[in-house]
Amino acid sequence: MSNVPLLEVTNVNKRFGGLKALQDVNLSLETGKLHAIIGPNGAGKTTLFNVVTGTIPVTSGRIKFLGTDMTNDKIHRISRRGLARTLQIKSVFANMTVRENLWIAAQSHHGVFSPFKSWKKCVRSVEMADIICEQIGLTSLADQTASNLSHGDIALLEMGLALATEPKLLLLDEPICGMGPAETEQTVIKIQEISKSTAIIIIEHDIEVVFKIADEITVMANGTVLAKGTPESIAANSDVRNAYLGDDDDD
Amino acid sequence: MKSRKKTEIQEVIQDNSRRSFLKKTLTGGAIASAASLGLMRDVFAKESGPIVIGHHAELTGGFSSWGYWHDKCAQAAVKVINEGGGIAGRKVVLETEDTESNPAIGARKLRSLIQRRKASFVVGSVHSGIMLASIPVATELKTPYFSAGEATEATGSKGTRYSFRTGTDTYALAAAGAPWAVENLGKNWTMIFPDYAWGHSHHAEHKKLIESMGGTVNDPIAVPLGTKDLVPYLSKIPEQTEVLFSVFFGALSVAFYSQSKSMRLDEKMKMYSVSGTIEAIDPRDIDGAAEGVFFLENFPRPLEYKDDEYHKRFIEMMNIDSVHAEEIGSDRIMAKSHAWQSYENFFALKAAIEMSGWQRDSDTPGVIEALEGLEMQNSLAHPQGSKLLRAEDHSGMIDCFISKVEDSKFVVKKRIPRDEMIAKLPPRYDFRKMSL
Amino acid sequence: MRVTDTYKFGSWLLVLFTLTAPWVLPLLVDSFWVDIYSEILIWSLLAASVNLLLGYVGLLSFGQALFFGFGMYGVAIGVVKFDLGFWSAFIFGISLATGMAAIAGSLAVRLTWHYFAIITVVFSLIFYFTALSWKPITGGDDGLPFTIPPIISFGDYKLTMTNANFQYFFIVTIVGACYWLMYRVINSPLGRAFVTVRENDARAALIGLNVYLIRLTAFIFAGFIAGVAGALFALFGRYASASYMFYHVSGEAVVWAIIGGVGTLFGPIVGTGLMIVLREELSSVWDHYLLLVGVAVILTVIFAPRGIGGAFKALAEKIARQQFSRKESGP
Amino acid sequence: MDLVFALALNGIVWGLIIALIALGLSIIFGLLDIINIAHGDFFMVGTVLAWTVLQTTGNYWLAFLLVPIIGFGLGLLINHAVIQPIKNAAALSIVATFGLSIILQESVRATYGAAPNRLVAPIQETLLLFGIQYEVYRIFAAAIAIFAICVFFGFLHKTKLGTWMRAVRFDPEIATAMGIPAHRIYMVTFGIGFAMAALGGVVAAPITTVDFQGGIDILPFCFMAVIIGGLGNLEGTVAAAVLLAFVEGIITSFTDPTIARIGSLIFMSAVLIVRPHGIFVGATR
Amino acid sequence: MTMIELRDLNAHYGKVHVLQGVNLHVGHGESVALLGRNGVGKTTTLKAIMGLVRPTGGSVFFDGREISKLRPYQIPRAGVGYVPQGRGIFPMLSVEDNLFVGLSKRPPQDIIDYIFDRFPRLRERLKQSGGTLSGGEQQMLAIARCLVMQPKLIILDEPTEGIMPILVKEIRREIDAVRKTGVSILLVEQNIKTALSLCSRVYLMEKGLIAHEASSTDLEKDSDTLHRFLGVDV
Repeated sequence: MSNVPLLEVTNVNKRFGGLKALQDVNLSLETGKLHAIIGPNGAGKTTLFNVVTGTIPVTSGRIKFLGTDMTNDKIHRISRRGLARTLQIKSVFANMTVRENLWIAAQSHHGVFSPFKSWKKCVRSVEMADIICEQIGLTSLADQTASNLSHGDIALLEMGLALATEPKLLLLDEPICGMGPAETEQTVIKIQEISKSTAIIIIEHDIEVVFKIADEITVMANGTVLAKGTPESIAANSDVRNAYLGDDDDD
Repeated sequence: MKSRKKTEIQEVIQDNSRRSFLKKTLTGGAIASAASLGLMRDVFAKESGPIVIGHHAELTGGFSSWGYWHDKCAQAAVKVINEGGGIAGRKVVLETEDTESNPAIGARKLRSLIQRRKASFVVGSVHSGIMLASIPVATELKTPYFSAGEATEATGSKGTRYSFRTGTDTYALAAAGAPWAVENLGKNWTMIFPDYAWGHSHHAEHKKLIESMGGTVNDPIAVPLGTKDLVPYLSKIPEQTEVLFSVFFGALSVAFYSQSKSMRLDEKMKMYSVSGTIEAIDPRDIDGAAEGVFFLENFPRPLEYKDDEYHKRFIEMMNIDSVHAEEIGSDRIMAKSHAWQSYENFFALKAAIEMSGWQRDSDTPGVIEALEGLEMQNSLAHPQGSKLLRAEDHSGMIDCFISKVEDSKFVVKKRIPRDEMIAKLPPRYDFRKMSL
Repeated sequence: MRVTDTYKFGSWLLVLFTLTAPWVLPLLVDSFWVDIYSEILIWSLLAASVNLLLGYVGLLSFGQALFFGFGMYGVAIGVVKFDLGFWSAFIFGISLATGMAAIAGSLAVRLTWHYFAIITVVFSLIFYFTALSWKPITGGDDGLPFTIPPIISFGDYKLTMTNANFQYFFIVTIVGACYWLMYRVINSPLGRAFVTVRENDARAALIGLNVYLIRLTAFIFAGFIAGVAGALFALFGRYASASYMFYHVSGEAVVWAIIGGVGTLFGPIVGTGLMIVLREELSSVWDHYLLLVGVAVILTVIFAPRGIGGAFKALAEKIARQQFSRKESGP
Repeated sequence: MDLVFALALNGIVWGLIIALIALGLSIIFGLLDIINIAHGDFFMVGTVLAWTVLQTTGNYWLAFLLVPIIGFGLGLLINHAVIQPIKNAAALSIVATFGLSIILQESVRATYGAAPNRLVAPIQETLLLFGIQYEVYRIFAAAIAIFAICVFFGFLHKTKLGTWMRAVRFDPEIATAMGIPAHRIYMVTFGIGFAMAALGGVVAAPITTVDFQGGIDILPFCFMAVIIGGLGNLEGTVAAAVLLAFVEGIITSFTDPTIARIGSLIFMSAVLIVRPHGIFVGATR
Repeated sequence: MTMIELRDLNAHYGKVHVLQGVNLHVGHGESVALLGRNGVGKTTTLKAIMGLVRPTGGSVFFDGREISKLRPYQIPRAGVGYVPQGRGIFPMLSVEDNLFVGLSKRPPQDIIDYIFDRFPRLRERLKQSGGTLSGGEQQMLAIARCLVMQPKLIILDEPTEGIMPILVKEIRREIDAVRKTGVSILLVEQNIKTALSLCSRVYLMEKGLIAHEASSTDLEKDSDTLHRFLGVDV
């Protein structure tokens, strides 16, 4: 098992009309590590997440998850293989309560086509929802409608939705975007906790956080992988400094 | 299949007669078991109060220009009857429901007339589709229903013992007009008509007759009801056509005449039609588009071709002029060939009710038996003329007229007396075989 | 009174009224209103089918009349052309509608938003025109009247819908069964999945829900409910007609559903009831009552897009919350 | 063979009139994101207004001028009363315009009456074309439709207001930030949409009937043109309308017109499923 | 007197309170940068100034006038120029139409001449449609489109985002040139270098509030603060 890479992206290209969003991206990520992807806006980070989760089809290339080819699989199939993600623009099921949100996420992998059973009797998912609620710290708000939550709580619920599907790999797209320092700190702790049991790939702008928590960092720019390595090696890479931290030596 | 249906009907009817027997013998008990004060009130009301007759009319929708006259006729009839002491001494109350010229709504409104407005008899719709949708309802609710639509099925394959028609159907119209038209207008016919029962019925009946007389009938042209533009249909009329037989109504009819005129079809062929096509339309209004067209009518438009006291009084009642049948003070033209039925049918009912000694709804079978074979004499009650409501197929035997539009006036070219009609069209059904 | 109590009380009142209507209504108004109430119940199913799609999976169908029409024609054609008995014709009509929903749905639910609304109209128009021109089978513009076969017959004894009370309770039973079915489905995992898809289809797919299949299931279920309504209405009116397949009928159903309140189980009954009673009462008083209907529709959309049911629900919840918070802050 | 030509020609004439009406539908959708179920009734109101102008003034030509102006005014009014309030709930636009459709039909029925009328064309001459006598007015009607369509496209591309309409259609927020009064553009657009349908009514009134239900049959055809041409693609709408009517005309020459209509509808659903942005996508965008 | 002043500006997206009382000002001829992480409300602040997001509280004064009471389209006409994020070029309009889209009539010739002198490439492509321009050219067009309206203040939302590094310099130069003509500038940037080099003063935003204010020179040295609010090392 250990010699099979968790996620293997081979020569993936994605074009939007004339725009090359991803160019020959190759990535091989091992299990048991917290990976981070960084890069400037428009580098193709979110596009990479999108093709990996099947939200958009690749133009060419292959994507393997735990050794199985899942290039251009249907989104829900990929999810059921154990790949969950959060979205940069937080989106939860606004008119459902927190508990219902988590319940459906848990139930979605156990089948929803049982039209005559009361949903409250699907004990396994009900319990799962409670566990996740506790884990993300929203138990006190469990019966609130999601649309009544604060920005930070929605971000937490978003992560809860992904967790409730019991993923093998969790893709987090800017999970602390828009949070204050206190919230950020809590969330980062949570992410670290989760990473003990679940593999995580995180896209984050906050370099400090990334360097603090990541075991391995991939830097992307202009649709290509610029560098990959330990935080230390990345910090020392001058290409990375140029591409990401701004053209240092203008004027 | 046919036989099974018949036995079903018989069984339903037996079931009913058992019930009426019960009612007669155990009146008190039966009423008590109805357990409803409302029901009891109804039963008594019918025995002494006014007689409710429903009118199922096209007040709105595509047939509203006809419905206006049917309504006016019905009101005039009830007025005349009530001024003359009512029916069997009981006042007549007229209840009207608008069918909106829509079969689906019409069937619903008939239920409303009978069940809500408590009509014991219904004088019905001139719309063939509504009529056909209504007959099963009227039969189920055991209420005599007079229709005025021309589709032959109402007194034919889809007729029942409860449906009557004093006017002509397509069968009668074909028998009345086709022989003369084949002889005088030409032998090669093309028929164009709207795609619903009325049109198809005309086509079927005429085709049979014309072919039996050695004529040729080309492929028919059925125009969908919502059609806006007739050019695609008119351009399909074969060149060799000698007689163009059309059946339309209302706006489509005007469209047909103006369009065919502008396409100069009238120069190539003779145009022949039935009264329905020109009902409620004034030839003066359509810029001569109807000039030279032959029409088969039930009732001549000008007074002069049936110049008697009753016709004159009827015209006065309707407040129309004696040449164009135009309402005085408005520009409405009376739908004269059909609307008279909504007047005369009340008198037919009056005669039958009085003959049978009808008291309440359970006596209705007597009225039906009285209506079967009812003879009506030319009178104020029957200004269209003497007629017979034939016992077998419940259809009216009346005089017909062939007119030609000359100078925007209707000129009668030929009168077909009802005796001739009776001889030419033997009954094809006998509803008396259905028990009541 | 708590929210659930209000609901329970309202539901019981509705059930009680429904069961006693044939005796209560003639005392209050007249016996024809029993028929009107039957009609309301039948039409409410069509509105409920719109509600299932709009209120629970978030798809605005403007073509539910198609399945209503199929249910209707199934019964009429079954009786007239195939000489079927009551039950076989009824089941034939419903199966036809459900089958059609499966075919139409497999194509239609690929689309969402405006496109979905348009394609449902287009599908219903295709069959509307087909029904109009396919005269030998459908009766074209005249429709297809038929004589109702008996429901049960033991030799001489026949039970038919010509018996007014029997007809009423037959309709109540079938409509009631449909609502029970909808209740069960809505409260099942499948029903939760419907709502999830309505709330956010992209997210629903990401947590592993097969959005297409869920939408298709909802569509077929809604088609089935509309088909039952159509089959019942054919039996009730002893008549089938293409005019019931026109998009105006679908539009009316959408209006009833919206005025009643989408996303609530009984909203459609309230909306349908209100609009039909309005029609019955106003149409005889004022010829142009439809003007009021039009205005009511627009006002509802502008001011109460969640309809009467939604407004009631919001109000009940608000009251409940206030009481709750008062309790919280109490000594 | 002559019949095919005659009906194809007749199809093109209708196609151009439909194109004019459908263009109104298309700009309303493109700019306001509103599926206007009442658009057929806008057309119907046009026919009724044309009839009214003829009755009161005795001059039909006046209708070509007056009716679009009245239509524009009605459009502004409706936009203010119905469309603006639901702008944030576009999903319900179908329902609101359905209500509007009921109101328009019923108002016309209440004032003008339920009985259909037939107008006599202001040009009575006919031409012998492909073996049938063809009305000159129809040729004239097609010419008017072409003229109006050209004027509209000229307006859209050559005037400031037209540029603003295109800008707002692309992105109302940025347009506003550039100083374009988007809400007025919406208003004007809706007015123009109504005016075009009403002008279509004036043009078509003499070759069809004037009836309060006259818009019901026109609407599906307009939608077909808009969908097949691509929602919001104006040039596509015109092309699709003419093409469809032309093909329907040809099909009608050898089979039932209802079958031609069903054929078009099936084609339209195929377009919706396979190419939801219309068959001319790429022409403008 | 200030060119623009935001007093306790509040805004909501639905129930989410995005701006929770923003206070900032830009003086006459001053250029100010608004920095912060993704999602803290920078773009919303700009949109609230432009009236594209309806403030739920507080007010915006521009040149002594309360523009938060104006209709949104009147704000640019009052002299606030806006270069939106992603440039906001109308792709199907010609470059010329794009350039003059905000004006009801053509501006005086000297302005046109000035614009074309500054952006000669636009003159060459006047009849081309806006969508055919490269990202950098579109940015030039967006700035030029703003300048033809002769604004007193220009608001730029991430003008160098997603632009090739070579062109970034050019854009920076153009903004600097605009600044030197005396027009006030309010700049939102991700690229701290750009922001610090163009602006004299910087606001740091966090969670819908202005959390810190400093001069560019001070901030450049204050790596702690930069770290805290932006999470960047410079």
